[in-house]
Formats: sequence, C-alpha cells, structure tokens
Amino acid sequence: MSKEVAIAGVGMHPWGKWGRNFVEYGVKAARDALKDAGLEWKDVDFVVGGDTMRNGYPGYVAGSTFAEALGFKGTQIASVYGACATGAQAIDAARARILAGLAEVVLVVGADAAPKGFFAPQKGDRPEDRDWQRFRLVGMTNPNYFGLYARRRMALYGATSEDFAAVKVKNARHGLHNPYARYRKEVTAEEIAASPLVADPLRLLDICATSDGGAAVILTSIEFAEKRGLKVPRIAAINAATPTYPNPILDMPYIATDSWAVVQPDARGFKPSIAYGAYEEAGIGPEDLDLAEVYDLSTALELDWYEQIGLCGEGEAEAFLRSGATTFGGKIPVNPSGGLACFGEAVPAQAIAQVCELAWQIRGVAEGRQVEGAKVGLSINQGLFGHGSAIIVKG
Amino acid sequence: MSKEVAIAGVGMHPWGKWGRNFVEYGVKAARDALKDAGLEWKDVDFVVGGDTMRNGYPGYVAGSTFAEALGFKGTQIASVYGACATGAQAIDAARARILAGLAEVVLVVGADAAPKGFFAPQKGDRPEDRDWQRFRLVGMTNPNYFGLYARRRMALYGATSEDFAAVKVKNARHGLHNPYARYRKEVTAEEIAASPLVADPLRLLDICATSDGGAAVILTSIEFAEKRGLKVPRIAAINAATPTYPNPILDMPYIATDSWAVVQPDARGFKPSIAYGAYEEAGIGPEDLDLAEVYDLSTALELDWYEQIGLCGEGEAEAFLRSGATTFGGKIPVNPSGGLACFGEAVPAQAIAQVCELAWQIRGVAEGRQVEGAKVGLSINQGLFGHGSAIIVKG
Amino acid sequence: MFYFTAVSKKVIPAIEGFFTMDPEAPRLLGTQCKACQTYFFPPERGYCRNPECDSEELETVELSHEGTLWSYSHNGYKPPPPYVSPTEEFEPFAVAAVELEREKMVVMGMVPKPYTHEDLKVGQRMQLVLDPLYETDEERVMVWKWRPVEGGGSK
Amino acid sequence: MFYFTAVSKKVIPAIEGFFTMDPEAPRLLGTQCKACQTYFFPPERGYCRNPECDSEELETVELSHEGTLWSYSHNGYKPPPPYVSPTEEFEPFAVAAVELEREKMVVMGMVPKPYTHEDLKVGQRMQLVLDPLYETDEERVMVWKWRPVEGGGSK
Ligand SMILES: [Zn+2]
Ligand SMILES: [Zn+2]
Repeated sequence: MSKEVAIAGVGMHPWGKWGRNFVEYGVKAARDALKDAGLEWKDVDFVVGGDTMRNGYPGYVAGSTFAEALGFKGTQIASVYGACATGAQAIDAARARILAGLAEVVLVVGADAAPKGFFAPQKGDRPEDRDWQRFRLVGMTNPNYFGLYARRRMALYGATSEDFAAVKVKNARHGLHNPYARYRKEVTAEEIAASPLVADPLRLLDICATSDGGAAVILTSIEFAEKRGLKVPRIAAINAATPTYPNPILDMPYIATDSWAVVQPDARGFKPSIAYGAYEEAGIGPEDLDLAEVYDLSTALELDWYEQIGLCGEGEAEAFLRSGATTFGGKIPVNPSGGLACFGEAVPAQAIAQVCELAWQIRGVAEGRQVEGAKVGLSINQGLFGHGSAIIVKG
Repeated sequence: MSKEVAIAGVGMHPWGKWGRNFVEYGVKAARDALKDAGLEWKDVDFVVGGDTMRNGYPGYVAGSTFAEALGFKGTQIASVYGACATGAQAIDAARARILAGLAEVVLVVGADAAPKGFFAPQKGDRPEDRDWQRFRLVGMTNPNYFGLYARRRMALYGATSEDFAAVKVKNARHGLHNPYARYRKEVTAEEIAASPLVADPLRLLDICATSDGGAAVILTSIEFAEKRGLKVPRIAAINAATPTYPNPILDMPYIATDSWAVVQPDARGFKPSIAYGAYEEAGIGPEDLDLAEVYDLSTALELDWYEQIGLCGEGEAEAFLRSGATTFGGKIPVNPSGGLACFGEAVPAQAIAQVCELAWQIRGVAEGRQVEGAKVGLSINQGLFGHGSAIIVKG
Repeated sequence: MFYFTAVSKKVIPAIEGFFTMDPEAPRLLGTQCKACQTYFFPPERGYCRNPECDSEELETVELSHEGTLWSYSHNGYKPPPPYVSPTEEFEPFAVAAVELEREKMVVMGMVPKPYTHEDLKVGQRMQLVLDPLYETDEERVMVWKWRPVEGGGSK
Repeated sequence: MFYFTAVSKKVIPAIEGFFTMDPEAPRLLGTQCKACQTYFFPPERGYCRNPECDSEELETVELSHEGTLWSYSHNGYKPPPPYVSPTEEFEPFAVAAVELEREKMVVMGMVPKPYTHEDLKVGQRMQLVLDPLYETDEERVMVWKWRPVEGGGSK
C-alpha cells in the first residue's frame, strides 16, 4: 500500500501584525487552499486544526473553530498541538485518516495571532512545570537557548557573528518577492551588527519575530487526486517523533539535559534523527533534495540545520553558506521562501506554511523565488518539549 | 479492509482529589494498560495524549509529556484536544494510524488534575471568545446549561426533580464497588433534595464534580492482536463530528443558537447524530447495545441521552428509568461504572475511561458491577464548542 | 425597569456592538448575511457560517425585542471571572433563553431584579431591557437582559 | 560570592528540593534511580525516565558542584514572568550551561554579578554558588548560580 497522499491545494493568509482574530487568518488560508485545489468546503470530510494556546478556548479547539467558521456540516474533526511541530502533527493526522480509508479530502489549518515580545508561559505558580522553572529559576527565554547554540558553534567551529549575519542577508533577499512574507526588504550585515544584543551572541536581527498568520493545505488520497486529474505534489514522509533518552543536548524548555552516565545516547542525536527518520520513510537521502525549508528561529540555527539534515559535514556549514550553496542557483537553496527571517513565527501555522512553500516550489509557481527544477523538498523544525517535525514533499 | 482495531489493554488511575501532578495519573494508567495487554513500553510505536488545558505547557503537549515520563525512545506522538470529546479524538487518531498501517501498537492516555469549583475560562479580556462572552455577559456557568435542559424536560415532558434524583440514586448504587470511582456511597433522594440549589432546577448532588484521574488504552491492529492470541474487544466505530448548521439547540458555550429562519435544521439534531453516526459506522442500532456509558454531567442529562441514543422515545426517559431498564438486570444498564455521578469529571481522561469500562464489561471482569452477557457497548458524550464523541465497542 | 436617573457615572455597554443603548427601547444587534439572509447573534462579522454560503457580506440588523421563554435556570453560586458580581455579597440571579420568532433563534440573557427563577415559566413572553451588569466608581456597565412582559410575569 | 551578613530577612530557596542552602558549599539536589543508576535534575520523583527501566525508586543525591562551561548566553532584555527582576530597572545578566563530569549532564544556571557574558569562555571551569534571585521586604529568595572558578575567571 502506498503511504503517500496528495497535496491538492495550499493557501495562506499573509504574515504580519494585523491585530485581528486568528480565526480570520485561518479561514482565508482555508478558502484559498480549497480554491487552489478546485474543491469546495462541502467536499471536505475531515478537518484538522493546529491549536494556538494564546487565543482563549477557540484556540484550544482550532479544528472545531475553523469548521464552525466555514460552516458546521457534521464533519469529523481533530485539534492537535505540538508546539512548533503542530503543523506536522496536524498533517500527520490528516494523512493517517486518508491512508486508513476513513477520509478522502482533508483540510488542515493553522493560524495564530501572536503577542508582542518574548513568548511567555501560562500564568500561575507551577514549580513542577519546566516552562515555569526555566523562566523563574534561570530567566531562560527562547533566544537564550538560541544563544547557547550559537556560542557553541563559535567555540567548536570558529563561527563568527558575520557568518550568522550572512544567513539573514540571504534569507531577506529570498523573501523579497514573497507576497506572504511580513518583511520584504534587504538587510545588510551592518544593520544586523548595529541592532541591539538580545541574547549574546545574537542580535535583534538574528532572531525571528512573532507574527500573525495562517496557512492551510488540502490533502487527498492519491486515487482521489488522480480521478480528478490533479497533477500535484505528494507527501512522501512525515516524522513527528520524540528524542531518545538520554538526550545530551539542552533543548527548550529544559534547564538540564538528561544524564548519559549510565545509558549511551543515540549516536545520531535528536535533530539529525528528525530528518533521517523522514529520509528513511521516503526512501531518499539529503543528496536527493532540491530545496529545504528549515526553522531559522535564529540565524545561527539555520547553520546547525545544514549539518543536522545532512547537507554538509559537521563544522562545514559556514563554508557551505559562503559558497552560495544555499541560495538560488546553488546546490540546494535553503529557505527560498525567506524563512522565519522574513515571516516571523506564527506557531501553529508555520510548519504548514513550510509545506505550502514546498508545494508551490515543486509546482514551479513560486514567483520571484523559484528554485529551478525543484522536485523534492524537505521541511523541518523542532518544537519545545521534545517535538520533531519533518515532512518530505515530492513532485 | 476491516475498520476495526483491538483494545489490547486498558488501565486507570483512581479518580479523586489527590492534589498531585496529572502526569503521575497518566503514567499509572498507561503502565496498567500495558500490563493488562501483556505488552511493554518498548512495543509502543505511537503515543496519543489527551491534552489538559489547566496544567501549564506539559498539559498542552500531553503526548510528549507522557512519552517523556515513560522514557523518550523516538516514538511518533500526537497531542489532541476536543473538550469532553478529547478522548474520542485521541482514540480516533490512534485508530487511523493503525488502519493506515503506520503503527501496530498505540498508547492513548488522558489525565487531569482539576481545580475546585466551576470550570473557568482562560484569564484575560477576550470579547471575541464565546467562552468569555458567556461568563461576562450572561454569567453562564456549565451547570446553567444543564439547568436549561432540565427545565425544558420538565416543561415538555413533565419531568420532576424526583426523576432527576432517581438517576443519581441509580448511578451511586452502580459505582459502589468500582475501585476507580471517587464516590462509593449510596445516595438517597432525600439527600439530593436537601443539597443546595446550584443551577435551578438542579441541586449540588444532581451535578457532577471535577476530579483528578487518568485513563489509558492500548490499541493494536486486529492482526497484531490475533498473532499474539489476544481475545479482546474491538472498536467498531468512532464518531467525533461537529453539529450541522443551523444548530437550534443552545449548546455550551454559546449565548445564542444558530438561526433556522433560512436554512432548515438537520432533522435528527446534533446529539442524536453523534450516536447515529457511530451506529451507522458499526452497522448496528440501539437495539443491539448491551450497555451504554453516557455523560451524566447532570442527572437530567442522562435522561436526555436515553432518548438521544435511541433507547426510548422522546419524553419516555423518565418512565424508562423508573421501569428499571437502565440498571443491572434491566433491558440496557446505563453507566454501570457509576458514571460521572461517581467519578466526577477529569476532562481528557473521561471519554477514555468510558472505553475502559466498556472493555472490562465486555471481557466480563467488571467485578461488582458486571452487566450480564455484555457484548456490545456505546460510550457517548458531547464537548463544548461543537464536539461529538461516540465510540462503539464489540466483543 | 431601569431608568437613567441623575447620575454622574459614565454609562457604557459591557461589550461593543452587541446591542443599542437606548434605555427605553434597547435592541440586540445581530448581523444578516446579504447573500443567504441568515441571522447571527453575537454579530458575526467575518464570514457567513452557513456552510452552503461563502459570503463575507454581513449587515448589522436589529433583532426582535420580544420572544418566548425557551428555558431558564439560575446561579445559586457566584460564577468565576470574567463574571463580575454587581454586589459585594453575591446575590443569586436567573438566566433566560428566549426564542425569537422572526429570526428563529434562541438568545440568552440575565433576568433583572426583582425577578427570580421562581417568576419564570417556559413558554411565557419575554422582553428585552437594558440593565446594569455592574458598576465601578466611574462607570455603569450596561447589558441586555430578558424580563417577563408586563402583565405576563408575576411581579 | 554572596555572604549572609547581618540581615533580618528570611532566607528561602526559590524552589523546594532543588538545592541545599549551605551558603559556603551549596549543592544541587538531583535524584538517582536505584535500579539503573541514572541521574536526574531537576530531581525526578515519580518514575525513572530511562525507557528501559520502570523503576519508581529514586534517591536524592547531591550533584557535582564544579563543571565545564558547555556554552553560555545573556539576557539583554527583561524576560517575561514568572521571571522576577531583582532590581527595579532591569540589568542584563548572563546564563551558563555547565557540564558535570561524573553525572554526565549539562545544568543551566544564572551567572552572578559582577560576572557578565564577556567574562565567559566555553570550556572553562565553573563552580556552584548560592545567590539571591530577588528580594521582597520580608524575604531573600535564593537560587543556585554558576560562576567561574576562582583564578579561572577574569574577575
Ligand atoms: Zn450566507
Ligand atoms: Zn532507572
């Protein structure tokens, strides 16, 4: 049995700081995706919503909320959450129901209206919640974790702030013509160096903002797509797995790693395992990719991903970037959409937006940012609290 | 292709007010379910967590939280939420992945540590959130909705407070010997009548409490169960559908119904459609049931369910109850577990706990509360914000 | 019924756009889809929720100010926030679900004092009034409520 | 280093059971699984998180009070609550991730004043100290921090 499903349509609401209800963004994205697929709301037999945790109860039950806004019609629904991996879990739930023969046409939607500034934990005194512990006891914001990884790269591989800035310069250029991107403006290394130091060694322009935005995909069975004559990309793999104990890397939101005194850590490590789990499912390797959308929560993190998804060897990311390999015309353009650098993060929408970009690229319609001959793409990210998220899309 | 999956094992943490972390309850339930199935944690290849929304970030990502507590091992995970339908959505996600051939052994866990008193909405000023609107503008608590339905029953069918009390008396008796129930004590009609009026016409003892608790099930493919020689109940249907527009019933948390001035409402109505959707999938009818676990958030609501799941005609529930049909030895015992009357509600665990009870009953091991010859059972509930939840289990 | 007597407090609605502030003849504000004509309350502003209709043109309309009591209940205990009690010591209050004939929908509202749940009966006529939800030192915060039609109630 | 000089304030830990309050030689408190011997910090009390082990017997143990700087960062802006700033005007502070040799784990902590991120270098030796997290009128709330080993740092 084929484990593939068809991406019949994709849609987005532009990222920005619009100050409206997240539901509007999701509905716009959903309607665009339906239109893109040539399908109607009445054709949908399963809705999966990616939850947002900062928009009250409607955000907790996003599947129902979006279904209601589009018009309740007795559809099966699900609402899922996995931090930054929310979109991958949502797409995975959709795929499973299609492959199980329980649904033919599935709508997956994620949208967020984000607050200004740092993501903060739920209010209240909860000493047992690691998200409480890290803020209260160590003052660890998300950018602090990105700072740790960046300093580690500098110490181990001699990376410099100029290397990090070069990622931003590249991504800003990539996103210049993306109609869904929030920031569409070139950025210079000097501007980055002049921006305030937020989390040493990272500056404001090294770190992604929080945005409002929405994204949706319509997935169908391969048979349904063929019957309709849709020539569309397919999802070849999804990996939404946890780490393996012990995890020797200090991931968000922990204040300590597991101990590897007794149990040997997995040789691969968590972040590489996210990509390689997907490669194994799709039966391909990193050398087969034409493009990748990776989570550049910080500039330095994009460099980590190059190595973790196997585009280059350990410690080689800076040289790989400088060679032009990861921009248009290079060996494998990374974040042709402009990435989080141009979008800012809208948590439950982001991993879905990555898949939208892969679909547009593979269909050859990514105007102003098209990767020539794109046939196979990977989207990847990691969510806090042990969430892997990788999706492989094939033409 | 069969759409059934096997319930290889079930487990619970007793309901109560234990004041501990919800994770403990979930882990205990999960380990009991694994033991019940004769399987080990390493056999599990997918974990679905039912989220709890009042226990900080770990509650938002329950799948990851439970997987971590049991020991991260690179398992695929999902975390789902659908109010009182959370358990049904979680079991549905598990079933889909098994039927898709993407998993063989799935652990589904839900657990909650509940606050005292009324469920309250998330803090903050959110005039667009219906959950905010109902509390701020109308002061509508959950029991108010139950009160509306109860008064309606009284007006339409002549139901009395004594009828409502008789449900509690029955369920209290049912749960007397259930080791997982929080309340194991007979309750008299006099005690109910003497308890304070909370939401006219309902008194404190008509309304279910909020509890701590945890429940888990291990689902496997039918092939896997047969290969292991497991003679276990099967899930024959799951319905987690939304209402159909327009919904003319004032469901939680809305402050107004849809309008049926222009569009004709579905003839069946939402709550009956939850059960009938499941009947259709399983190819059975209410007459085939040997028992049912229904959500008795209030005593009067249990009477509504009798009619809504087709056990008796409209307006006949009071007589049906009085005839003894819904207790042991009757035509179809309802809530042999003791129901929410004896458990109190632990939201993400409750629909899973219903399935645990069906499995024990069908295996014939429900000591002190066994329904003779139980072969087919239905569990049902409705979650706020448009969540249906029905599961049919067959021997 | 509540009248605006000599007060220096600012009188404001508890929520914007849900009702008019005419003290004598307040009206609920719903929306009506220009394409399919269906009604919404609370006023839906983004998109029509009729699944057969994808219109986004919704017009504000006044809803019927009388209807039939579909059902009712009361709060014997103080609801949690964002409910705000108008009195220091909580006083139980009734809530009413009223069916509007023209719009064919049921709309909830509190029931103003001195009416209690004991004054209500399913099927009776109810009318819309404006009444304080709570007051602060500077403001009187108003909301719609449902009270028995004069002569139709028991008080 | 912070010393308890003459203060009338009550000195309390920022969280119970994570560290000892000995001002001279504070220790982090972890747990160790009696079955498989693995360590946990924060102290896991419910169940061993080694997937090969289902023990629930976890013993409190003191962790190493010295280690090697795995990496570090700093906060140029005030973190959101539940972080509490010790000063009215926020002052940037460094955070350190320190690898413990015996337990083979990395543990985070703030870096006490006067050290800043500019004093830190990956690979250097760090030691555990007790330092105020913040103070109220009645209490001095203490937490563990990591500071460069004397002679090994630049201050
Ligand atoms: Zn319309
Ligand atoms: Zn162990």
